[in-house]
Amino acid sequence: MVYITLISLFFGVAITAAIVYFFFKYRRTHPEQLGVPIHGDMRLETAWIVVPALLAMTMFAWGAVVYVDYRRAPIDTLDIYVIGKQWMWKAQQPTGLKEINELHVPVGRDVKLILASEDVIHDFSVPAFRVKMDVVPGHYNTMWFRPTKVGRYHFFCSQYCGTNHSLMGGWVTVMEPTDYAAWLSGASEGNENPVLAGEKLFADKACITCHLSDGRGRAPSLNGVYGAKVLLADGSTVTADEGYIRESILDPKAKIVAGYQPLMPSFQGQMTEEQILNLTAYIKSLQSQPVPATGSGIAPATGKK
Amino acid sequence: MHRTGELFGQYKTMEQQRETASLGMWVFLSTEVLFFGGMFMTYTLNRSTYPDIFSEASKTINLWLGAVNTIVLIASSLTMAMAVWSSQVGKKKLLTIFLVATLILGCVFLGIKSVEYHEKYVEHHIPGWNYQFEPGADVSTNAHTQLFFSLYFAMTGLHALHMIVGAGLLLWLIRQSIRGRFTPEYNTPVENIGLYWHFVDIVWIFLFPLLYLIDRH
Amino acid sequence: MPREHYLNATYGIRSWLLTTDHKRIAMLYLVSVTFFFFIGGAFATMIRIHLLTPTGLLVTPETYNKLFTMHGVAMIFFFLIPSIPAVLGNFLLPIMIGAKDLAFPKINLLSWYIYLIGGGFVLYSFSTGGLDTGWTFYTPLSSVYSNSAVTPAVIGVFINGFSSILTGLNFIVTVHTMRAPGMTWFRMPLFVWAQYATSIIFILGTPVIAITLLLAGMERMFHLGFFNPALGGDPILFQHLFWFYSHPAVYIMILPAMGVISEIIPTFARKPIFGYSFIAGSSIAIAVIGFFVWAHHMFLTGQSTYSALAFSLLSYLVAIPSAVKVFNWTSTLYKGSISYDTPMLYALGFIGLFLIGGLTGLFLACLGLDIHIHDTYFVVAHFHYIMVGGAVMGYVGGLHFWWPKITGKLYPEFLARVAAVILFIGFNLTFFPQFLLGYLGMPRRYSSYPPEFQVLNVMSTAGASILALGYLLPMIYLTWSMRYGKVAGRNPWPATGLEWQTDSPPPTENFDVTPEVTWEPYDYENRPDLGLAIEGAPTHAHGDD
Amino acid sequence: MSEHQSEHHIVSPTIYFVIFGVLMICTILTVVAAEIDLNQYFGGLNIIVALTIAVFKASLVVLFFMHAKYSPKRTQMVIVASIFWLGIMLFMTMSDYVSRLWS
Repeated sequence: MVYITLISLFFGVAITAAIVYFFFKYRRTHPEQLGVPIHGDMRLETAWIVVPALLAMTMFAWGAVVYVDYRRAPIDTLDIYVIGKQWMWKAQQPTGLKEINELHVPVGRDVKLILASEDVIHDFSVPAFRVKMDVVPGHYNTMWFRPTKVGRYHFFCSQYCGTNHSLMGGWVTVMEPTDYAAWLSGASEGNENPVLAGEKLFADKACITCHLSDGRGRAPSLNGVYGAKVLLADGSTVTADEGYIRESILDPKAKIVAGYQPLMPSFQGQMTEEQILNLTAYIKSLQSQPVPATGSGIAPATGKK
Repeated sequence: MHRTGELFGQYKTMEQQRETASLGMWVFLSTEVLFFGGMFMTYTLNRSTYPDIFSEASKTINLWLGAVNTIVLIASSLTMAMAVWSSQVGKKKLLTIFLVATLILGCVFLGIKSVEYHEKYVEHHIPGWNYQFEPGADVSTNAHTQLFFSLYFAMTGLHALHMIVGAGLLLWLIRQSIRGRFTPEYNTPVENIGLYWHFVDIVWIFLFPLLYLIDRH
Repeated sequence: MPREHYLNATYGIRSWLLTTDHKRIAMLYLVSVTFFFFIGGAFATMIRIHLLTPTGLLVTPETYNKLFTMHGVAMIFFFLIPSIPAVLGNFLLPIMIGAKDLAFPKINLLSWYIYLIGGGFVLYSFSTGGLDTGWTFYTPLSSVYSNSAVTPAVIGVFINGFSSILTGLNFIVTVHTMRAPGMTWFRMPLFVWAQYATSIIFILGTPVIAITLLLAGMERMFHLGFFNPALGGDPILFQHLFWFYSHPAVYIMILPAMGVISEIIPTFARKPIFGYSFIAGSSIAIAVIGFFVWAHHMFLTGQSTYSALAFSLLSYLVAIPSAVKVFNWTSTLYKGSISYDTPMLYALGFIGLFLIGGLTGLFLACLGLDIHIHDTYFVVAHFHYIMVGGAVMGYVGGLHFWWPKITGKLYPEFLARVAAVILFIGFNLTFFPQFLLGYLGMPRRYSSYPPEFQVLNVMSTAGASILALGYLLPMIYLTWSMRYGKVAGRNPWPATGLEWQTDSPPPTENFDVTPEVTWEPYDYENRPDLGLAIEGAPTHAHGDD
Repeated sequence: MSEHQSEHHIVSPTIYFVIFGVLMICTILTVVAAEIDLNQYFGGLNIIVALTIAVFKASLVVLFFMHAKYSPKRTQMVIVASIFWLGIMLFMTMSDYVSRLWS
């Protein structure tokens, strides 16, 4: 940042100074006067193609490092779901605690936000943390940050989303970890636990009739599937992350698990983003359950990476 | 428009006038490439997202009508090329005959196309209008096959629109040709409308495999 | 008996509305783009007044959204894109290469009518409910959720696209086939090179936005799903297609302005331009590389990291040819014979503002920084520096430069210089604070904002009032000068281009006899016909080397 | 440059009919190829074959029916440019979607 500013300032000031200097130094002194005919200089042209190009590459490299780091979240993060809809933000803490236009996070911990939209494109932006990410309907985007200072900071919707775009914001509250824990337990009462809600949905939507946990159902057992590699009918594998689970609920035919028929109906239009999150939370909670020997979609651990 | 193929004021020679018109037509066609290109881009992405659904949906359109239409359109390109040749060598009667043949083939193409559209109408395959892929199809199958048919209608519809414009131009050419306007020295309109007609043919050459022939087996 | 020229050759409304003379069509465009400039300007004024207070002073959020959307649509599609090409380009391009007219005069007139029809649809949209999607028409907001008059606006912009395409087609063909004897490619004025590069973008970019908006419009009208995720489509695809045109469209706006500057600087420094072939080549380079950078508008949409890296790298590459131009213009000043005429003031103002606009572009192209400043006022300030500081300064400067040729009259020089300085100061006061606002995190397109941003917003609005005055002045004195201005003569500056060899205003056929070009561009040294000091005389005040 | 290309090439009808014949054969070929499951040999072979045939057919039309083979250089440049720009759009956009699956 400082680097780019300095280089820009240098060129900005140098060229402006040159223009101003030439402007007065070489002003026309009598009306018939001509300028000195200089047509060009190959060495100069080469220099001012090559030097800016090299400088630009260093800027690019710096920005690239920051960006790649930003796009790749660390492993052990505190995952919070954020849903944007016209014109409010809903956040859901790992315990299921829900907030509207507020977001509480502990200081010094890597926080990953998993962003979903119910309608149009939004953008979750926290200027004080120097982070933002578009919230695109139809798939999840993620962003992460590590708050370093306790306090309250603005967040905004930064992608124009309709009438009350400018009101779609709120506050991030960064708390000491102990305060955060206390806040979570204090405020949690009366809130639905997403795992329990997901478990209920799993039964209500009749998922349970096919996805038997022992692997003998018409659909693969979901025990331990989250985060694992799943073997698909076309021979490829895919990591079962939030995005995969979401897609499998809304468009089950997109990726068929090897050995199974495309029987599952689509739940497109029948579940809100929030319900999908609850189901996902439930499926995540099955991560620690025993995986049946057969009837699981998980790819066998071969020699491949 | 040109009456007798006179030289317009802004040009110095007939040769310059002819070359200018030809270059103008080619530049226009390059615009058309990118115009259709946007649709091909949309098609490419959606097909790569839903390969199986696209294949399934593609199987419901009538391959034989499409194949016959391909042959009809290529034949019309041949007659158009022959028309250009007739004008170049000064065979005025032949020119008219080939132009009429091209027009007839173009109309046959549009006729077959409308039969196809009618089939789609009967099958409830017109997007946004009582759409139903097949009885009992679930939400996502309906949505994604509808994407295919949206593209099918957008692409073939835009192509058909170009055909209709081309047919109009041909009508004008035929009128001028009957009046004996075109000579080996002056046949720019025949050549340029010929270029346009061939371009429309090329678009179809791509549409046919992309829409009708997705993993037919 | 006054001499016959293109303005007085025939009279009556029909002789204008059915004209095929490129100069008259340029005048028709001048009137119509000025009309849209003032519509867009009125919206801008309301926006700035509204933002005086944190809660918004003037209108509801809904109306505010319509204001900035309509400001964008009017300014970009109906003023900036046609301004220099369709007014100055139309007027000058044939004269500069020694032709009697463009290659296809009737198509030229047709493109003006298409522009009017497109403009009509857009005005209809503005007046029946307005448009609140942002000029970017992002789906699914535009195709599903917006309740405003999106459909006519989309149709209007779609239609207007063909006006651009036909203008570009005409220019490309004209440059290829209509040059006068002796007018080789490397004797062409740099303005013509810039128009040629712009036309490449018109031809190969505009059809893509046309089809994209057509698809989005159909999506809205028939509830299709191309870009609607609820129906399986992909909203990011819309952005790809949209920016495939709309990023190069930025070069449509700035390239012609660069061409204008490349004409003005050698004229008022009275020496050949430094690095002619590099300036010409960089125009083409910008037009081509400009097509490889579009997804830098989409770094935070969830696009793949690899793809973001590629687009960032390419975005830095496109900065190089722009830098080359700036270096060459600056070097042209060295040991020149510089006068302080109005067009020169605009040209130098252009370089200064374009420099800031361009350098801040480096910030935005930087992936890591873009995370913070994307979609903030930093972006707003950046592109106004390019489009207003760059393109509009170039356009107004060019109007002054060629005004004597277009009308045959001189404008009041002192007033014009004052106006140029006012514009420069007003512009900086308006938009420089916005860089700071953006860096502090104020998102764009906000009708209300946290109170801590108020001071900078008030400063910006104050600057805008000066800027508005700066635009009214030229409007008034230029109109005044058409009737009362001093007679200009063929070559008042004097400049070297072919357009200065013919009468002011030029005759309908541009030249009485087709000129034959035997000299190199901007070659003051070998042009005794200009009546300036020549060999032997005390030529150069700064000595020879 | 424009002044030098006054020679106007006339293609003989024989060539037109030969090209037409080849186009017909290609059309039949592409239909037949679509009916065979080529994907079992190589993923996506069906579409590769279909598009290769389409590109071949289109090239024949451009080169012979549209006389591009006998046209001035700048006409050929216009053709190449339009294909190149189409390529930019398809390639750069798809590279985003394809590389999303890497990481």
